[in-house]
Amino acid sequence: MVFNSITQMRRMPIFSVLFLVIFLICGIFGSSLAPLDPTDGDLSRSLIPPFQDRNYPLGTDHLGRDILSRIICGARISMIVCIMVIFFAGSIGTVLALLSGYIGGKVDIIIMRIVDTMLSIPYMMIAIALAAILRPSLFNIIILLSILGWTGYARVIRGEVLRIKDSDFVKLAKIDGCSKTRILIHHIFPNIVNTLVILATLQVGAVIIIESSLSFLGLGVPPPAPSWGGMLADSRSYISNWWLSTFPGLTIMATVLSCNLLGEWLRLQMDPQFRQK
Amino acid sequence: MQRYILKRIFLAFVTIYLVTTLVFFLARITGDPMDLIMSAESTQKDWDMMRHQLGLDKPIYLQYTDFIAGVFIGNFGNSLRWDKPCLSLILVHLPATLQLTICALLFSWVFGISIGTLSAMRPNGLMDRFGKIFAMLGQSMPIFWVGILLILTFAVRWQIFPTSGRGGLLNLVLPSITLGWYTMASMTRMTRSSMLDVLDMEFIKMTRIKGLSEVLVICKHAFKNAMIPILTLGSLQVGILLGGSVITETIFSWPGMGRLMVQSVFSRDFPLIQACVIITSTIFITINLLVDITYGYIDPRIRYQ
Amino acid sequence: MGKKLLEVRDLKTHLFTRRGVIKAVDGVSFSVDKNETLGLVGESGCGKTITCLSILKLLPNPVGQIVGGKIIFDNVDLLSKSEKEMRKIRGRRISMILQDPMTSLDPLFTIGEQIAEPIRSHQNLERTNLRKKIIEMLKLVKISAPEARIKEYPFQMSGGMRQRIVGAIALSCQPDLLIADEPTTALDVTIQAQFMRLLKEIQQEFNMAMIMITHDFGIVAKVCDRVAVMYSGKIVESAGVRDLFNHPLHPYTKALMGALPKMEEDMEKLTTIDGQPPDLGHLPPGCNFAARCPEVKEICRCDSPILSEINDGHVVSCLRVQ
Amino acid sequence: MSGIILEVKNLKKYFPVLKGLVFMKQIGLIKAVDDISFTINRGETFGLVGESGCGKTTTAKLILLMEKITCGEIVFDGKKIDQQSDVDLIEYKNSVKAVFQDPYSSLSPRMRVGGIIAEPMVVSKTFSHKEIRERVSTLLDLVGLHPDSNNLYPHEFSGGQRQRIAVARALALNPKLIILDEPVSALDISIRAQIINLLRDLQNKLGVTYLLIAHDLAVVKHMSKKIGVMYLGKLVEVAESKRLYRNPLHPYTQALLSAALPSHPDIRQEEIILSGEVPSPLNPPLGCRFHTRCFNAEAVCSEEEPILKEVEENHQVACHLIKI
Repeated sequence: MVFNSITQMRRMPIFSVLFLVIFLICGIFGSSLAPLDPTDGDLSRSLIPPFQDRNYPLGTDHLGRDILSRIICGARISMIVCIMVIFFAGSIGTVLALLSGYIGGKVDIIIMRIVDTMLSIPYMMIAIALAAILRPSLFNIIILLSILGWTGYARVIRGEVLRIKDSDFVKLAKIDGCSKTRILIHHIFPNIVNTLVILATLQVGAVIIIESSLSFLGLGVPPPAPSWGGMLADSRSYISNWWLSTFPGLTIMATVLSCNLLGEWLRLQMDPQFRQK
Repeated sequence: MQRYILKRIFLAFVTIYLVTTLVFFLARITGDPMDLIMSAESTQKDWDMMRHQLGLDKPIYLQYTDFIAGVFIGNFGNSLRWDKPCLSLILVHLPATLQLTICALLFSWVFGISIGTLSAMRPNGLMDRFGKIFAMLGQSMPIFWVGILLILTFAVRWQIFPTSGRGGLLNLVLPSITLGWYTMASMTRMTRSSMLDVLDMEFIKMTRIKGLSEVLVICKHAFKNAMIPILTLGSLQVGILLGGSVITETIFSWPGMGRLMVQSVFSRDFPLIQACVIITSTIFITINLLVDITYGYIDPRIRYQ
Repeated sequence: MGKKLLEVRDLKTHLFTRRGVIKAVDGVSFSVDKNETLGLVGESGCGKTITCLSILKLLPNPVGQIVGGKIIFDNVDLLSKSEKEMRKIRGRRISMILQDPMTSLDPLFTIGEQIAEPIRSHQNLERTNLRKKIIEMLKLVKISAPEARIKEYPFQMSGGMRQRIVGAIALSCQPDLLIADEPTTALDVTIQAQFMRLLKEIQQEFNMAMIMITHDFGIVAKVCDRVAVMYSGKIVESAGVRDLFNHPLHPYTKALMGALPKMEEDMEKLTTIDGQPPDLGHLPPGCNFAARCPEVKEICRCDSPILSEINDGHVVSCLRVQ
Repeated sequence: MSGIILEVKNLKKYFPVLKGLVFMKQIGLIKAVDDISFTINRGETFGLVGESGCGKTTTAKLILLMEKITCGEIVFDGKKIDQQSDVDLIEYKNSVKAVFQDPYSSLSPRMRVGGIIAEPMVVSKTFSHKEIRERVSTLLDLVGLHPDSNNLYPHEFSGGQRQRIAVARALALNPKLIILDEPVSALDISIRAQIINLLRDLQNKLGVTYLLIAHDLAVVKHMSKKIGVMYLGKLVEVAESKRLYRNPLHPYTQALLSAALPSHPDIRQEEIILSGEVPSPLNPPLGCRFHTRCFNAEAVCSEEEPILKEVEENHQVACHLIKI
């Protein structure tokens, strides 16, 4: 990542970055930051509305658990899933895209056919089917989302590789006798890093939404571990107690929004079309 | 043009075949499907019987050919829970899902395209700012939360619309908005950006030099050219909507295929899950095929290829 | 000299971008007589295209704004016209040909339809007459088999043919003024000659005035009657074409002419202009060319020169010459 | 020094045209370069002119071994280039370099200028780090850039400066031949002159040979000693540049020269306006390829293909109507 000057930093979405930092802190230190034990329920204090009891600023759920603490601790699952999925999906997708785009021929046809096939199955359907086969657990959710997530990288980065492969500087490198590996490492890879970063940032939002959707359907990380989607799923039976759904929903939205805004900003900064002119 | 259509149809069939294969192997790659089907307390005898009944005692290649042959004639096997052919079960639930999906699609297209176009006509204007915020928010809200919020305000608090179930037109409103919410946001963005791209092109400048009215410039030239990326996104959105219908139908107790799928997941109804995935994919692929053919009618470069 | 058709007086067009205000056109004045061809010469980014888009009031919205000056066309100030009135002028009285024939036609409509559009919006013609008119236009730009070509799409044609179609569109309502924005830079040499010849013929037939935007003095020498040389948003020199070629006065004009390799003579070295054109967002005081000028004096760095007439019709903006 | 450095003999490049739904089948050949031969003298510039699609860029690609040669041979410095022998090939590749048209696409945006210029030396593995560093600053000086440019990225430079960097890179291994493919046509006039002067100075200083490919006749004439004119994959005329300008023999060359723009309004040369456009290289016309547009074509022109023959010293033409 290279920022040309301070002026480019100017329009950085401060609030998004701030919120994501808080999200990361909650994800890492969640259990020690949370004021109360997120799994500790007490039916005698169930369904306390928010802003009434000082001990439960955002109220309690139907089992009497503190919503604020559950939200703070729920960040961990989302964070772990995001980081791992981005890592796995990103690496698989990038490697396959480089192979596909640079080698071309049969390798390209096979990889792109797999990508097309994966993309022909509606995303949520395949996620649910896989979740059913794999049975819910944190590890399996990561595997599942990685299997699904790499195709996006593969498609976009392959396109980039093809574009770069065709550019004059790669032709000149070939004339100068650079080996294929050298061209891949020194010429092609550095030029797709920007795209990779943008895709990763934009994927965070998608992963959080899918993960919470699966939790919502009861196919995500199993209870009692607090997860944002799971909290919303619980709230359905107590729909008139608005705080049960509103706070976790707002949290998900804020996190995804921050990632999308950051991704959008990065895209504007790094898009070669914007920069070269 | 005929060659182009034939090629597309051929490719669609290849993709459907590959999807079927993928589903078959994904179901088996992670272990024995029997583990999913049988509960912990069943006896060895139950296992063997079930295995034979499902044909899982045959060698894998025979299972595969049987499966493919079955899919080809529309035989997905029997549902374990309802003990009826999967296909007829799905056909019963399909209309409800299609009704919901089409309504959601219409909702998201009508609003998405009009807001996006208006935004692109005056970049950074009032409408554009509103459209941007709207699209950003829309893309950040998980649809199940949108559904809950809508129920909370319009069904519980104000009681304008019913909370759940299928019935009259009123029942359709909240689920359609819920399902179409995300796609509307992405459609707004896509329309805006592809309109902006097109409006930046030289031939649009040329139409203005000709002295054409702004309505003609936008509606005739810009819109037709922007249609291609919009259609591409639109066909991809059908996939998002079909997937999203699972969640929407769960929230609103909508008696469609999505709910059938969730039920079959919880009752470990293995053949039905397979059938659901293959049928939705086939619908999705068919729609992509139709969109591909539409390109030919919009773009002469494809038509005369 | 004929009657003045277009007069641009002290035109200022600024671009309001995120990085600041760019003075793309900064006090430009020139005029075009009836039947005359004016060459507007300069390097990329000197503001020649923005000047012409200002005349048509087709600046990128909302970035480009005309902030001052007058554009008098046929005794009326175009800047006082409403958008609706401007629409009646565009395509009918003033028309324009863009640089790249590959992108200036809409790929999704037949060329017949694209030629029909300006005719339809400016003239009331019934169907058969419209068709006749389109075929007539195609014949005018020397497209063979026009009846068959009507139904074809731009992608089925070569660059030279497309540019002739663009010409047919621009000329379809017999405009009084045609602005040609580097119409031949994207074309091959022999096709370029074909197109230039065609433009000249049509100009004579229609009694049309023309503004030829170009960076090439060769084109100026071939087709223009008068020339205005632009540098960083200002006109630095303007004269009749022979006058300018025989006695270039501004150091920029001289350098630019020396920088072109010539077919007719053998030269050892080309004159070069050191450095780069200035950033129009942050112009230094004094003459814009001072930093690159081979004949620069102390005064050039602090005082801005103004355009002043040296000979009959030969104006120059240089402190040294004045 | 004199003598021939590069000889191209009967060079051909045909691209197959494929069509088919699943199984591709060949339906024709595009004869991009069809049997051309020429020689380039050491230390001189050979200019190749022609309109787009005439095969001049394909010729350059063949000499740079970027495309497989269909037929014909390249003799460099007295040695026939055999695409099989690795040792020869490396030596050939080190002595033939290129500069392309687009200064934006020819420098990797993620590499520092120093790295870009040094790359050929790094790849050849015959230089130490210190040598490379010294050579890079020598080269930067040679092309007129500040030595500190070393650490900057390409986007910090303008088009003309980028083209200087590209030239420096091409010079890194002291090549004998540099192929200049439209080196100035993407640049502004004032910058164009800078680069043209630079290239000429470098030739005088280093004795390097150029193969200049361009469509701008004035530039080619200014830079080259000898010029070859191409039309639709064929060389139609080869001559010394002054002679070609004064006495063009092939009708296509005559039309090309007459279409070139004058440098003064008082120069009014006779205008030959060719009708029509260049035919497609897939199914080129039989006989002389130019006969469909030629203004004095005769019956023989559409029947028999003319061959390139010497009509006077250092002047070859492929036209039936030129009698020796």
